[in-house]
Parts: sequence; C-alpha cells; structure tokens
Amino acid sequence: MREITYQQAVLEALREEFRRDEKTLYFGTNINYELRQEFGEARVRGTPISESGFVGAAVGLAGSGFRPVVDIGMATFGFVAMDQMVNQAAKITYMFGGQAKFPIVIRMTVGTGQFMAAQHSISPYPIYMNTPGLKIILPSTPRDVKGLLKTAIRDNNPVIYFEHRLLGDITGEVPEEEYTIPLGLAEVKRKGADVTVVALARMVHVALDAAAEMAKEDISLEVIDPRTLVPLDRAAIRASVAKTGRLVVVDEACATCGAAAEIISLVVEDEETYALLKSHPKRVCGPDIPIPFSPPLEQYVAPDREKLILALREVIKKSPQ
Amino acid sequence: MREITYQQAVLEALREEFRRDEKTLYFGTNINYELRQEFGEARVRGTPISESGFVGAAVGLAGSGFRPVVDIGMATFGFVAMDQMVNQAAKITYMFGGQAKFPIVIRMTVGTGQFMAAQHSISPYPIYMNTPGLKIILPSTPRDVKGLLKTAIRDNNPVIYFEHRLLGDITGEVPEEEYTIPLGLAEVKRKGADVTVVALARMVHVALDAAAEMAKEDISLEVIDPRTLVPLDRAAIRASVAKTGRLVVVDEACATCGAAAEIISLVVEDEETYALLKSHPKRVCGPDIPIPFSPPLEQYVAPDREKLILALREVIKKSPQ
Amino acid sequence: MSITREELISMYTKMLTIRRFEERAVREWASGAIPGLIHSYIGQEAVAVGVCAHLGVDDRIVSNHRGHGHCIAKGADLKRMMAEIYGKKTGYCKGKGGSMHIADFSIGMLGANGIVCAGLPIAVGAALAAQLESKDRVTVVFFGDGASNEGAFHESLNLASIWKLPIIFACENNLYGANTLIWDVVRLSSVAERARAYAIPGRVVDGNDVVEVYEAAQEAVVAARSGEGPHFLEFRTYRWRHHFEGGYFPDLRPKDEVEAWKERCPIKRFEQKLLTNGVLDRAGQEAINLQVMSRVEDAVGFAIESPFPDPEDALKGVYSE
Amino acid sequence: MSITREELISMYTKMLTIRRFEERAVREWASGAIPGLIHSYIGQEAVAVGVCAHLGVDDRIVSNHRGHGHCIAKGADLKRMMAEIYGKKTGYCKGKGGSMHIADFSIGMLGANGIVCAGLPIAVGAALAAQLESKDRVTVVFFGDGASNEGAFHESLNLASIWKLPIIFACENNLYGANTLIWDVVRLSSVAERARAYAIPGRVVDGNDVVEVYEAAQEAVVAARSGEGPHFLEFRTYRWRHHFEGGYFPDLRPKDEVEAWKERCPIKRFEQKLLTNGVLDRAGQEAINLQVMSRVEDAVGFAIESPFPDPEDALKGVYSE
Ligand SMILES: Cc1ncc(C[n+]2csc(CCOP(=O)(O)OP(=O)(O)O)c2C)c(N)n1
Ligand SMILES: Cc1ncc(C[n+]2csc(CCOP(=O)(O)OP(=O)(O)O)c2C)c(N)n1
Ligand SMILES: [Mg+2]
Ligand SMILES: [Mg+2]
Repeated sequence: MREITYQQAVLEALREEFRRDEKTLYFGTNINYELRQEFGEARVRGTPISESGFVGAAVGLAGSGFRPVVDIGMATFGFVAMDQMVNQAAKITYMFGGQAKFPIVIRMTVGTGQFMAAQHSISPYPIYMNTPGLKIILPSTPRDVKGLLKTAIRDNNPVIYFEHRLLGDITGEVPEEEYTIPLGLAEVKRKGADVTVVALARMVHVALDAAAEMAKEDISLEVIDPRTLVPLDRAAIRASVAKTGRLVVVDEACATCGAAAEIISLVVEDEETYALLKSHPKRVCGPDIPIPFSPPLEQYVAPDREKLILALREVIKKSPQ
Repeated sequence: MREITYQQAVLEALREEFRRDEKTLYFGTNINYELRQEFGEARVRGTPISESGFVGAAVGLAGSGFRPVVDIGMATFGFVAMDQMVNQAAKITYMFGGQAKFPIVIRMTVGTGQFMAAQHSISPYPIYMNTPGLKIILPSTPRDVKGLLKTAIRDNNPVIYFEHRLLGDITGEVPEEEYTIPLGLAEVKRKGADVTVVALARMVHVALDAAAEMAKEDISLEVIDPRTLVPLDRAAIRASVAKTGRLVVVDEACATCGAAAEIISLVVEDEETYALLKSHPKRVCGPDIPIPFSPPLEQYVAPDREKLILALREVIKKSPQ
Repeated sequence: MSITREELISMYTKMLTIRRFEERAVREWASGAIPGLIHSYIGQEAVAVGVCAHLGVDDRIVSNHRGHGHCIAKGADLKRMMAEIYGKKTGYCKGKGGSMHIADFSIGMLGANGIVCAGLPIAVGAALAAQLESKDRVTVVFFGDGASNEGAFHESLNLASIWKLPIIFACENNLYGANTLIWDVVRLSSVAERARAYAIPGRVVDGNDVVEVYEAAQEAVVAARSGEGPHFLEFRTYRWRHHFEGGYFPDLRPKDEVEAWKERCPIKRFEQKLLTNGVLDRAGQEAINLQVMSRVEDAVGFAIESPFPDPEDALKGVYSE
Repeated sequence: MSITREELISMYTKMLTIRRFEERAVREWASGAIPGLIHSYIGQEAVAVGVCAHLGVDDRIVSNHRGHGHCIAKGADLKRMMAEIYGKKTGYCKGKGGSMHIADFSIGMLGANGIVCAGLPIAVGAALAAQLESKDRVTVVFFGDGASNEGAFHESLNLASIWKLPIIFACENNLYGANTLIWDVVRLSSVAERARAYAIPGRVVDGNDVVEVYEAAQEAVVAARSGEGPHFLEFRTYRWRHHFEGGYFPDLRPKDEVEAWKERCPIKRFEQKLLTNGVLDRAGQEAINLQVMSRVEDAVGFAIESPFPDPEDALKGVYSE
C-alpha cells in the first residue's frame, strides 16, 4: 500500500469531504493554503485573532445547516474560546431538546517535543472528556487520522480533533480508496498476552517501540489505541485486560483526572475484569506541572520507552534477565 | 459550640482575613455588600461583566503585591475567563522561574439542585484538577469552609474555591476563636470499618446519611472528605482503604475523567493498597450529560443516598436483611 | 405612521401577549409551580415586537437569558413555551432547557442563552450562513447593555463588520446588568457609540416607543437585506421587575426610577396612540386583551396538564444521530 | 528636540543593543543552538526604546510573544535573557520559560506572554495596584495589531477607562498578525480609533521614528502619572523577519513592502539624525556599536557556558511557598 504522511492524510480527508459536501467550511487565524486554493476564500476563510468569536460563529453556522471545521491551532489557544465549546457547542443539542444538529469539527494541536514551553504545550483532552456533549478523536497514524477525520466531518455533533504536534511528519500506509473509521472503535495496534498497554496519540508509537523491546525478553504486550476518547471503546479495553490480566496506560497529558485515570477506573470498577487482574494497574503520564521550556526539562517530563518499560516491569514483577 | 451557616462562615473568613491583611481585595459582577460596607468601594469592587478582564486583572494585582479574591459566581461563567486561569494564573509562577508570587482566590459555585439547567449547573473541578499550578478547595461544612478559605487567602498561589450552591444555608459548629485548616488534609467525617466512602462537597452529607442508614444493618462506613482536591490527601485515602478493603467514591460531577476516577486510580495503582482490596472499587457520579432543567430529570441524575447504597451493596455483596 | 393598521394591531397584540404571558409566568413562579429562574421581559415589550415585525420565518434571531419576549415576538407557540418553562415533556426542549433556553429552530429562533453575550458569536455564524447561501435572510441578536462589556461583543461586532454580514445588533439598554448601572461600567453616553469602533452604523432609539423601534429596525433590516452589512441599534428601555424572580440579592435600583419608567409603559403609550388615532377603540382593545388572556390561559393549562418527562429521558439526546 | 544628549545616546545605544541581540539570537537559532520559538523584534526597536525611556524601575511593563526588545528597553540583563533563551539554569526563568516568557519582576518587567492579548488584563491589574497604592507608577502594555481583535482587548480598555487607571496601551501595529494584514481584519483606518469606544485618548505615531515615539509616550506617561487615566498609542512599524524564526508556514508579505520598510530602518534613521545634529560622530557611533557587540557577545558566551538545569528541576517550582 502507498505510504503518505499524517499531514497529507489530513489534507486528503479534508479535500475529500469538502468535495463531497459543499456545506463544509474551514476557518482559523492561520489558513490552510492548499485547501483555499481548491475551495476558495468564502469556504476557506482567514479570521482575526478572535477565537471566541469564530468558534461561536461555527456554532451558529452549524445550527444553520453548515459543517464548519475550525482550526484553533495549539490547544492552549482554545482556552479563550472555552465558553463556546463547553457551554454552547457541547450543551445546546441536549438543552434545546434535539431541535437542531451542530456538526462542528474543532482542530487543536497537543503535546510536547518542540520546546515551546507551558503556553504552547498542553494536552488538555481530559478537560474536554469531562465536558459531556463533545466527541473527541486523537488519531496516532496517517491511516487513522484520515478515516476518523472524515467520520468526524460527517458526524452531526461537535467533535474535537486533537493532533499531536510531532505526528505531522510520520508516514504510514493509507488506502487509496475511500474509507472511514467509526468513532468509538479502539484498535489493537499489536496483539499480545502479558500486559495490556493502552496508549494515546504519540505514545502509541512509544508503546510499540517498548513492545518490540520487551519481545526480546519474551514479554508480550498488547498495545491498544483507543483512537477516539469520546466515545471510548470500553469493551475493547476491558476485553484485553481480561485476557492479559495487567494494565498500563501511557499518556503524555498530566496524570491528575486524566484519560489514564478514566481508563484505569473503567477497568477496575468492572467486577468481572477486576476479578481477572493479576496485578495493580499503572499510569505512565506526564507529571502535574506546566510544561517547561528547556530541552533537558521537557524531555524529562514526557513519558518515553524507558519509563514505560519500568512501569511494565513493576506490574509484571519480572526483572530483565 | 455555636452554630452558624456556611454562608456566615464564608463571610467571617473574608472579614477576618481582610482585617488582617490590607492587601486583600474582592471583586466580581455581583458584589458582596456586607464586605463593601466594612472595607469600602476601593477594596470591594463591582466589575463590568468582563470575567476575562477582571480575572486577568487579579493576576496582575497579585503579581504586584495584592491578594485578590475574585467572585465569578456560577462555575459556568468561569469558562469565558479560562485562559487567564489555565494559561496565566496556573502557569506563570513556574514559567517565570518563581520570580513572583500569585496569591489569588477565585470563587465559583457548583452543583445541581436549583433547576437552573446546563448553563448554570456544572461541577467542573476535574477540569481544574487537570490544570497543574492551581490549588483547589471544596469545603462541605461551615467549619471547613471558614478554615480553608482563610488558608486559601493566605496562600501564595492561585486557589480555586468551589462552593456547592446548596450548602450556603446549612448550619454547623464553628469555633469562635481564630483557626485555619491546612490545604491537603482530608478529614474522616465518620469512622468505620467496612467500606471507605470518599465523598465530595454536598455528597459528604449524602454519605453521612447513607452511613447512618447502613449502620442499622451493622455495615460500617468510613466517610472521608478530601476537602481540598489539590493538593489531594492521597495518604489518608489509601490508609482508609487499606483498613476497610473497599472503596466507593461519590461525586456529583460527571464521571469521565472526574475526581472519582483520580481517587480510584491513586488507590489501585498503589501496590500495597491494591493488595488489601477486598472488592472492586466503584464510582457513584453524575452521568456524562449536560444538566437538564426539569425537576424529575435533574433529580434523576444527581447521586443520592439510594444510589450510593446500591453501589455499597455491590461492593459489600450483601443484600438487605 | 406609515404602518398599516393590520400591522399596528398585530404589534399591539404581540406586546400585550408578552405582557400577559410574563405576568402569568411570574405568578406561577411565585406559587412554586415553575422551577428555576425566570428573567421577566415586562417593560421591554416594544423592543422585541418592533424589531421582529420586520422578520419573516426565514430570518433568524438569537436571544439571551431574558428571552420570553423575543420568542413570542418571533412567533413561538405559547403552549410549548409555557410547557418548557414548567419543565414539561411537551415543551420546546422537552423540559431539558427551561426558561433560559427556549428555542424554536423551525421559526428561526436559534435559542435563548444563559451565558451573557454568548449569543453574539452564534448570531454572527447564522448571518454568515445566510450570506454564504446568498439568501436575503437577516439575523437579529438581542442582548443587554451589560453584555456589551464582554469580550465576545467586540469579537462579534468586528467579525460582522469585516465580513459585512446581514446582522442587526439589538442592544436592550435597560440601564442595569443585575444591580450594575451601565454608566458605572461604560464611560460613554451611549452603548451605540461602540459600534463606531467597527465602522458599524449605530443609533439610540426609544425602546419604549414601538413605532420608533419599528422605524429604526426597518431601516436596519432593509440595509442588511440589501447587502449593506451590519447595524447596531441601542434601545433605551427598562425592566420593571427584579433581575430575576426571587433574586437572592436585593434589587437596588431607586424606587422612583422604577416608578418613572412604569409611567412610560410601552404598552400603555402605544395603546393611547392607537386609541387617539382611531386605529383601535375600547371595545377592540378589550377584545384583544380577552383573546390574549385566553391564549395565555390555554398555555398555562397546557403546561399544567402536560406530563413531566420520564426521568430516564435525562440520559437521552446528548448527541444527534 | 527637547531631549538631552545623554538620553539620545542612551536611546540609540538601547536600540542598537536590541538589534544586535536579535541578530545574534536569530543566528544562534539557525545554528540549532537555541531551541523552540523566537519572534524577532528587528525593525520595531524604536517603539520599546522610545516608550521605556520614560519609565523608572518602579514603573511596570507587560509584554507579548515578541518581547526581547521590551525587556532590553526596560533594562533587563542581556546575559540572563540570552541564558533563558538558550534554556539555561542561569536564565531569568531558570530555563523554564524560554524566549516567550522572559520576565524580570525586580525591574518591573512583568513578563512576556505566549497567548495573544493575555497581557492586557494583567497590565490592568498592575495599574490598579499602583492606583490603590497611590503611587505615581505607570504601567505600559505592549501588544500587536492582531491582539486588538481579541475580546480581552475590549475588556481591558474598558476596565482601564472606568477605573481611570495609570496605564498606556502601546499597540505595535506592524501591519500583520502572522500573515494576516490588519486592514483585512479591522475596518478602520487605525487601531487607535478603537480607543474612542472607551473614551480613551488615542493617536497614531510613526513607530520607526524614536523621537516621535519618545514625545508621544512622554505625553501619555505624564498624563497617566498625574491621574488623567489611560492613553492609547498606536505605533506604525514593521517586522523585518518572518513571524517567527523557521516558521512552518511561508511568509506571504510582499517582498517590496518588506524592502521599503527596511529602507525606513528606525536605527539608521535615528543614527542619521544624530550624526547630522552632531550628537554623535562616526567614531562615537563605532564605539557604541563595539561596546554593544561585546555585551551581546558576553551574553551569548554566558549562555553557552551556563549549565542546563537539572532534569529533576522540572518538578520543582510549580507553587510558591
Ligand atoms: C458570562 C456570564 N457572566 C455573568 C452572568 C450572570 N448574569 C446573568 S444576567 C447578568 C446581567 C446581564 O445584564 P444585561 O446584559 O444588561 O441584561 P439584562 O439582564 O439587563 O437584560 C449577569 C451578570 C452570566 N450569565 N454569564
Ligand atoms: C489566543 C492566541 N491565538 C493565536 C495565537 C497564535 N499567534 C501567535 S502570535 C500571532 C499573531 C499576533 O499578531 P500581532 O498581535 O499583530 O503581533 P505581532 O506578531 O505582529 O508582533 C498569533 C495568531 C496565540 N499565541 N494566542
Ligand atoms: Mg441590562
Ligand atoms: Mg502585528
């Protein structure tokens, strides 16, 4: 199969969906020029630096029959538009008794790795997961991002699309033919028997790397990528843990009240799965600190292969031979 | 000991601290008239409906030697000021290398119970717990709120003070003499042996009620009130669960990525405590929905004594006799 | 007056409908039959009615927390409105929204809003939708004087200006936001002056004179329909009652100010004019009043007889299909 | 000119210091020695220097993402600045902030900011602090043309206006926010016109003429100190380089526009004037340049020789004692 980059996959998804449905629109302070070239200034619109204004406009457009895709850029910039996301987009479908649909995709980039410090590095998906009414996708591969973004654009609800900043340039196989991936379906990125590793975004690649490493010691990891955080594929996660009896969640976002806490909770509060646990579950997350600038500091805080392996050894109770 | 209301305790705390330190200030769109009477218009200041502006001003005041207390009113209104809380107040102590202190108290009311619907009923403390750099208090009694609020005002960091809207009128014993309560110290509101119930805000009272009820069946609940969510008294929670072997967390906020998920995770990922568990832990939380208006709907979604008891029976595996 | 007799009678009827509806709602609230919050529109009827007189079912309005009058003026069904306010299943939002969240997308009423100023960006989106569809639909957003101090106000007026949108900013300056006098928080002699900062034509209108409102709105609507871009209208008016029913803080507005404004009752003034001009006679007036009263009575009856939603409905409708 | 010779030389030296510092930083960034983002101030030097010439160490400034020039003009230490930009332990923020977050509270530099417009409310708070202390301290906030479209701009100007604060809004209109031409997103002939919406005196100043900047700022600072309230100054200027170094989107500004502005180099123009007026001769100019170069060189040397922070330092300093 052909290989393309994550970024190219994103562009393909947008192009295909924009051709498919002329009610789609794109806007943000930093416009996508390729998209503008094909679809024109009316549909691919530059905005002033007025996030609250243009996210709110997206809500109004959606309620009036359009399907806006809004590019906020870095997730830290989203906080100035928080009311429109949390109080409006997320709630009004329910609050108005389902009278209207609000199909909106909001793109925000997350993660560390480019030394941009606290106000440009954050992975706030737990904040949005705690906001009922939103859907959330967090794709880790070119194939996933294309399929999920297409589904998100067709979805009749507000969907937040988080993109890890370091994934843009990675390549991967992407089918040439049309496909979509449903929201709420986790993917087993690697089958295994000893420990279930649930990994998010860039951490999927870290987990696969760790799995390859651990395989040398005959330890077999099952790497699960939820791909969408809301809805979250509880069944797949529980099924895997039921099989392996062990769970480690690896996520770059800070630990407290994070996705990892949710994933651990949904596993242990399920009586059957709990009964099959062979060890305590574990989080490998970012610490509860703002992201520091200096490379040695930033590198110290993001989870990596070594930290993951350390945690894995703890739950397996097996030292390297 | 004398009994006063929660609201009176709040006012006492403010009065005492405002007398103690003339750098304290209060502002919000809805001013506290008792406070204004004593401390004047300069220090107790009405604001336009410009939350982002006046929360930001609080950051600037704090960085210039003042100790502002900002009243946002309902927590849903806080989202328009989110950037100043999440990107500024929470991060700049760290980001600037500790050059300046930012003592700010931000008050927001949370919870259901008054049929105000989705845009006036929310309990978003998990969102702020996922924001490193903030401290968070969530007092459940008049005594606690007075002691914690006084500490919060003296703290040199941004502290979010969440007040459940239904607690204002409850009464309780409050010492006449000066006292403070340190942040990060949970309180055992009732000692017990069979199940640890960690309860937040109004749910503390629901849990105590359930404990009284269950006591009739000789089931003994230990009710723990963390009182502050950041820092969270992990040791106290783990110690209690180590003793009882069972954990139920009851919280009105929606479940996903909530405080309850955090509390369950910090218990089960601790190897020693995990080893002492006799049953799977359980959450009793609000569902992942915007809060509905109509009384039967709202009442259906908030956790109550019956839902808590149901969950307790599940972890105890003991039906009513 | 260049207004047809029919139109005059229709406006009078609508104003009276709002008045009677609100009087009744307030009474029902006081009796305990209506839960939650009600922000009464009494005193401001001329604004909604005079503006909406120019709008067809394809035109859109966006409203705020004080929205009953806007709904009625746009043609909403009294029964479904009252049922919603009662929290009944037959209400516009199936009881999920209540007074602050009535919407009727089928008649272009895009919703009341509990967050001050949040409707402005949404209205901008609706106006952009109309522009993109090259329809001559107009969007009107109603908001208070206090809302003009929110950041979203600035962003919305600017977006409307640079995109030349068919939108009318209808500011209902009732002199206060809760207890805050607008001239304490705006250092200008009108809110309309602010429109100049966006090159938007703005003017101040007597909001208690429905004919003046009608004429000013006509000009703005015609301009918007013919592609001339946004207009800003500031309607000077007054709310007769407290900020909301049973407000938990006192109404601090001067008693004589309230009385003076009651003297300038928009309905009485209009009625007088119609009687003087012979458009209406006493008998006709009485007939209209009886008819209005009976419609309001029917609405209350409908609301009371309607069932509450099933509690489990709370869990439905968070997402659209 | 009514400016002393000493002051002129001092301003010239500061402008040159900024230029040389930035040239060097840009070079080091390109070599890979400096991590993260750098937004160069080259071309705008006259603004920071002409304004800060009127400020004492007790006066405060608040800056934005393009903050190096503001720091230097306010008297920050080049070594600690460069060390911070390099991410070193000896930097202003111990390496935690980097280029976008330099602050020096000891000289009243309250911090650069990575969030567009977030500094304005903070500056309002600092100005309120000065007013409450009845000190004649002035606060100046620097921000770009693009920032004037954020909601926080509106809220901040309004707060400053109604509270009559000793603050100067210094808008550096370099015609673009990233690639967005300001006149595409503001429908006025100046940003300063916006100040009228708050009854704040505003004017447009040639930001590439340091003497004009100096004179305009003097008037505003004197007014602020004597209790006349806020002033708004719009400085027309231009950034010579791309939005940030190595920007991941292209610089779309017309080449000839860039060249034309380089012709209007604020330093060259000022130098010419000083040479013509005999304030400076070639030898003196050369001496200053050498001295500046050597200070910048020292700063780079200091930065290079300084140690990185210990990785574990990442976990420290989230809270103040
Ligand atoms: C963002 C936000 N802040 C505060 C509130 C609380 N609040 C509700 S209505 C109101 C006053 C609004 O005044 P105005 O806009 O003049 O409308 P009016 O009530 O006078 O019709 C306030 C402060 C809110 N709902 N949302
Ligand atoms: C809230 C927010 N939105 C977007 C950005 C991304 N961003 C950084 S600088 C910038 C342009 C700022 O333009 P201007 O205010 O004119 O300052 P200049 O860069 O021209 O000095 C943008 C859009 C941001 N940092 N914060
Ligand atoms: Mg008002
Ligand atoms: Mg600019």
